[in-house]
Amino acid sequence: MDFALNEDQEMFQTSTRQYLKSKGGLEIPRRYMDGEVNILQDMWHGLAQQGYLGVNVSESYGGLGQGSLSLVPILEEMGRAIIPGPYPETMAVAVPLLEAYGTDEQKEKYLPEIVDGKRKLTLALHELNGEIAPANIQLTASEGDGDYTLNGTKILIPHGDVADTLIVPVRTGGIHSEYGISLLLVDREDANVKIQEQQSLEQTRKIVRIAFEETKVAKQQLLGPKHAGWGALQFAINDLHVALCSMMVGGIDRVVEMANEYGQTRMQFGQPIGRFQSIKHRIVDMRMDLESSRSLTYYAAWALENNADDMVEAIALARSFTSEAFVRTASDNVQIHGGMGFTWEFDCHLFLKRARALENYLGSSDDCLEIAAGELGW
Amino acid sequence: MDFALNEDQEMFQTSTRQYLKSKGGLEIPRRYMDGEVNILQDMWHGLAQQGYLGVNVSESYGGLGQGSLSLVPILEEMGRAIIPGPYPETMAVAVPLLEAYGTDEQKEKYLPEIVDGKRKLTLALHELNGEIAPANIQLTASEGDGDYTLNGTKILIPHGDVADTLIVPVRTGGIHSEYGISLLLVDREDANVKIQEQQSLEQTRKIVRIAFEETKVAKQQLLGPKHAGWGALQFAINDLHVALCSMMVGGIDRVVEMANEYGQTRMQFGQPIGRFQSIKHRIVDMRMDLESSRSLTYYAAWALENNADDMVEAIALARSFTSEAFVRTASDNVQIHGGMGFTWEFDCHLFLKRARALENYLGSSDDCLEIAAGELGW
Amino acid sequence: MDFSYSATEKAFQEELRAWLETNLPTGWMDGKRTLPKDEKEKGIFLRDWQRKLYEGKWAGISWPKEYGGREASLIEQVIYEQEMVRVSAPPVLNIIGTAMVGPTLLQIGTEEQKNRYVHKILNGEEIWCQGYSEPNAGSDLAAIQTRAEKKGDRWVINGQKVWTSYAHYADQCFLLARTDNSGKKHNGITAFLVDMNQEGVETKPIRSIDDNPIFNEMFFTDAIAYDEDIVGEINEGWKVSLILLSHERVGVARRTFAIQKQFEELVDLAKTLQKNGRSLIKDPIVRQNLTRFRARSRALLMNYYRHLTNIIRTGRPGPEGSMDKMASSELAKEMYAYAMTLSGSGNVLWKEDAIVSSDWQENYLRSFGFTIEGGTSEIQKNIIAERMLGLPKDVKY
Amino acid sequence: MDFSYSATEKAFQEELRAWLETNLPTGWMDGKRTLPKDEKEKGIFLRDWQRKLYEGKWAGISWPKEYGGREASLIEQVIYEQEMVRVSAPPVLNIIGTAMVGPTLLQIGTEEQKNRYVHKILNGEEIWCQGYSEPNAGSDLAAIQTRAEKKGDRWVINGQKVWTSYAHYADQCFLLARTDNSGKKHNGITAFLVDMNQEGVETKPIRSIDDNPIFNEMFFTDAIAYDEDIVGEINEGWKVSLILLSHERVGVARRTFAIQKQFEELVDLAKTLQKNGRSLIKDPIVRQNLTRFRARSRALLMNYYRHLTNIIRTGRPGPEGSMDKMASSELAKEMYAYAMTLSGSGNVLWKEDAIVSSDWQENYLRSFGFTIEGGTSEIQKNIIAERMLGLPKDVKY
Repeated sequence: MDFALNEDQEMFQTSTRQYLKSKGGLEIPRRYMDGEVNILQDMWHGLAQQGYLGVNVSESYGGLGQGSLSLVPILEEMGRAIIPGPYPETMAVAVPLLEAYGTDEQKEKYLPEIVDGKRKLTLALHELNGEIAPANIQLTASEGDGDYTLNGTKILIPHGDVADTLIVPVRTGGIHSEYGISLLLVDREDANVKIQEQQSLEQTRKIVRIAFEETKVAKQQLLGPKHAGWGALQFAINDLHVALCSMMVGGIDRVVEMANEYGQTRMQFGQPIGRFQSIKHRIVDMRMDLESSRSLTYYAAWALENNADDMVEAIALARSFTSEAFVRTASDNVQIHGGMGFTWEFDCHLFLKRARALENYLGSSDDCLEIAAGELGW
Repeated sequence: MDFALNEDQEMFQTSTRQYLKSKGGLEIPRRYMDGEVNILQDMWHGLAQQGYLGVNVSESYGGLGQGSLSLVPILEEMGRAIIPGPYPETMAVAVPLLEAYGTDEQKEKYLPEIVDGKRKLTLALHELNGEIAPANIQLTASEGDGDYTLNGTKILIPHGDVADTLIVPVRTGGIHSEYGISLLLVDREDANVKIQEQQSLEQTRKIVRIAFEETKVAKQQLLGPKHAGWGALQFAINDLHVALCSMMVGGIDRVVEMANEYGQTRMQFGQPIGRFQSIKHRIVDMRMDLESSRSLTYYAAWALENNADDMVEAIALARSFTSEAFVRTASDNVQIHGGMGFTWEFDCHLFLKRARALENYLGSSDDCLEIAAGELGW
Repeated sequence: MDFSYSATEKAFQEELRAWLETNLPTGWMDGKRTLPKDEKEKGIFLRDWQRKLYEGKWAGISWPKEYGGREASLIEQVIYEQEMVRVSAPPVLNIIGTAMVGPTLLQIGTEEQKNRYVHKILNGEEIWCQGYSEPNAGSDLAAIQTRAEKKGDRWVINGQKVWTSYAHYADQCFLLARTDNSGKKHNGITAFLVDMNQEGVETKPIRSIDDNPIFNEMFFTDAIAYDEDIVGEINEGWKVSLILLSHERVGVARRTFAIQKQFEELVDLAKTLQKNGRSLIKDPIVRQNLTRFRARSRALLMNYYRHLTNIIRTGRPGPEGSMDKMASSELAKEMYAYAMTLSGSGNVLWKEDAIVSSDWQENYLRSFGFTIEGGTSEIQKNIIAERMLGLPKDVKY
Repeated sequence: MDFSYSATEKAFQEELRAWLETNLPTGWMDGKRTLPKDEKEKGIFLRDWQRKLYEGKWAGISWPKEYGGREASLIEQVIYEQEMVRVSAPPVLNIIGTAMVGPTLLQIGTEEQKNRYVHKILNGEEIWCQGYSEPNAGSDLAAIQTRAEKKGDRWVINGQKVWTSYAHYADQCFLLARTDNSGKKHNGITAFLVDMNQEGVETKPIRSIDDNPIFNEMFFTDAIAYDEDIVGEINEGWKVSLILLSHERVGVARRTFAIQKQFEELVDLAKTLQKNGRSLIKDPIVRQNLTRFRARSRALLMNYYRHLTNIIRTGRPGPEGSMDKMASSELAKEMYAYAMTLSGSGNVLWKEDAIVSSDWQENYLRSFGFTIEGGTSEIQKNIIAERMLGLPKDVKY
């Protein structure tokens, strides 16, 4: 019985924190928001040098061959610093999908490039109203001799502007059913698509709309089973849920730290405001939220890595609790900071906006709770 | 625009409080719980002398001819003192039903006796699992020459031990449908029934089970339209909801007062505990609950008295909010009183138990919210 | 109890409605309600609206007739707020002047001050702001450090203010400054009327989390005022500020009616948004959350009516204002937050990309200010606890 | 991370399970789990159980082998609590003795104290209680006023204690009394071992809101103790009480496992109860409420495992115990409250008339004690804030 990160994982935590700090910490998202988009590319190279882009890639492709638990500390640190970029999508969607379903050619092409920081991937899932359901995959891929021709539009694609490859669920058959959905690897360098930024109040996480108009994609870019990509997608979504939880836990961690620091230093009525129980006890509640979010997330990551019987339930519960806890603590942090919390200058709002941007990504808290209820056989 | 009790109603409030205080206030339920059942009868006579049993009875039958608003202050005071007895059922079920649907004979027989305190009535609604639905009315009343023969069992009848007359929804037709339900006035003095107390953790509000076995009830005891008693019952339930809200508001009022007094006087760490914001702000939250419960209840009573378009919605919202607020404030009051709140000796538990006893009576908060949603056309 | 309006009140309501029909900016009634983005253009737009209000005698309805008001009753003031919320009227640019400074000067100002300022407040010729909070005096307002020192016939003012609405439009400032440091911090404060159009006054917009420059910092560097600019007595500014605040009571009405409207909009949002082809309003959990909001927003309205009745009966506003303020700001915040949650995966899209209307996102961010400005919810709870419930102050000084 | 037990731990678990199968009171495993109603009979029943535990070496598993223990590891202690919750084992009558007083005496007691008391604790020959709280010293425990005065070779004890569990069964009391009034209130307290079977000690049951006499008042009127009954140093009793408390760490395990079981029972209740012919577990709102409880109860368990890992790694219990205590007591209370709400119109029926089981009603009322006894939730929050987060103490003395 041991429920903690192991030494290697703890080392990841320390070194990621140091690396991100060396890059400016919260200055990274600040500069990114202010238009300095290069900082993302720069940071990405650094991540590759540190080995963070190969953590869960097989050793035969140059990675460390670790499981989802090893991503936890790295993602927490990224969450603490509101790091932009498709790290979760690359590591927790693309890598698991390629490892599980990729052809040898695909693995050889993509995995080393991921490890080396040469290729970022993201997921282009949403269409129409943004709901996640088989019927909402309407982007068609008509099969030709050597390629598919894609027509349709994907929206809400995180960091689709900088991603080198998109993982795109398309419809190769059926109309509304789960059957007929396939996953394609669409390389930006080969594909003719129109990218348009969608304006988001979370400016450290760009989201884009991509229009496919008679876009050709070679047949060997099919990832996983034809027509049965929906199942593979769910597989990846479990990984991504856990990755998002870890990022959110990192965000909560920092938010609690900020509130606590402010509570100890901000003076009003001749007292540090953390002496007043309305502030003091609220910070405790926030700390409790952190504790529970982290525990549920650790367990979900463990369950994922070990393919535990209760994996789906554990992930759903962690996701629901953590999404809500991040919104709650980030909101309380604004209130505790008073007027200062309402300013652009203070960092409180960065966390609040990130919390909202992740809140419903890949499903709402209500959705997750219902998934858990189903898993419990209710 | 004037949203307050009028002078007469304020007078009711003052005089009821004085009267109940003269009878011992919270000693009334205490003594009743300890087996001194007579105190209820004694108090009832007093209520009659004060005119409180005729408030909403027509003047032609000896009452004051007031509407539901005039009951509000009296019921609030009863709620403040956790008064036992079927006052809400008598005044807010029996009187409105008799006034609206009673035959002249019925009115002449019952109303003056109600006013004089000679007859207490209650509602014997529940059967089976305690749900309120037409299908759950299974007590049969077979029509004979001059009477009905009743077979079946009613449960959860408040103060059925002391009620002189029961208003009993029975099945005169149909099987599960709304059609076929009729209301009967069953006088205890004429009817052969078996009464058995049901043990309740709320010992100031006795509830009983009554078994009807070939019980004969004369035909003229039919109250309202034959087979269409379900609609008449809903009519009465609106009245009873408002009456219960008022009693609960009274309970909340006293609970907030208790918490406030304790917060100002109980010393720990050399301070009155009400100086600590965890206590202080919680008492404010309780006070807010009181304010909103009272406002919603006043409005519901006004809507009832004036048959306003939004009456059903107003009543449902008031009931839901107030039921929850009473449980919440009564629970917080225990916590604020600490160890003392956990003792039988302190009065905190009386309110907590009353809050739970009323919480789901005639429908849960969830039920009420769904009724409101329906009324809003959603 | 009586929820109806008298014939006079109804006539008042109809007159206002008719006036609004004719005088609201073009297209406003049909829903074209965007203010100019550019702060300067916005200022011109709002000054125009202020002047129209003035010309229609709708700028300061509670004011004495001799000063351009209508001497409206409390109920009429409430009706006014209700109607303004109903049509989502543009904000009143000189609200600080018309709602607070003007009435305060009429109550305790000198004859000179009345002659000099009052008329120009109502016609919008001079826009006002309020110089209260400072970086180290937020919740603890009495801790202000901005100093006014008498030098010859001049008061020389130095210090910094924050969270000042309208400062970038303002010609005049109702300023609290410290004139004596020797006693308790609630003493030694004086209220000044300060000309904003002088060299010693600088304003700087504060960039807020919704990226709107609605608040400002103000820097006073040897700014000048004179004896005749003092309101009330020297060192009695704390009392003056309470008098000023007592004129803010109808602001609660505006917020209360706004909440009712916000709720209806939230319901519309839930009707518009779909999940699995079904309107969200049909989802049992959404229905329940919305009916809970409904109960709370109705409770706010009914609480307000009860408090209003009490004010009318007793003639005095009580600490109930703090209850209404706290409850309405918390509820508004929660409802905007719920709109974000309901909006699913596109909840953060805004501006032209908003899935329904960017108002939701903007109001959501803006709502974080509601429970902070004008006294945080924590401060309101202390006020309720101490003034209404008699609970002890939480720290002894 | 590793959620499995080692071979030794598994063997321990199996040994315990086998022993419980054989030794639990007749019918207990099949669900006949009622304790005698009569307090005296209950005492006899529980003493029998205590003796059985002792004979099986299951009464104080963490104790040294020479004193009848097993020197069980922390994980084994956790397994023990888990198994005891699993079978809903009868309460350990001498829990104060075996879990706290015994280990404390072994740690800091004199040789004479060890010889005199320790063996009789484990075999249940002498039942212990703990004399801490007083009417005016609840949350503020250091404010105790019960006095012990030295007269000749005797300490004469006068005062009143409240909220003492097991006092009516107890032979010995671990008592905190004031021996010096001159300094700060945390000083001047001394810990005594007091014989309950003497004239100067009276106990009186407290009638609690669930009408169970589980707590007592204790009155000391010239009760006697001697120098050799002092634990630790004179006037150092506050420190001793903290040492005693540090032995309570596995109590958290019991509560944490109990919550998991309580949750399962709540689910069963929701499956059993029906509305409109449908099980409540199928109601979307009920499902959501239950999954939220599920997340919180799982979080509690996982928090506990993390804290436990931390204790094993560092060898020291931290203030995390306060987090676990607060969160589990609050959650337990909320879940019992929800059971009441779910139970509909018959929610208050109890004893033989309970619609499902009277346990729900009794536990609901009992649960109001959870967030009060052993330090209220408010006190726990202060401990977490001050010891874990470094936030300031809220009142300066």
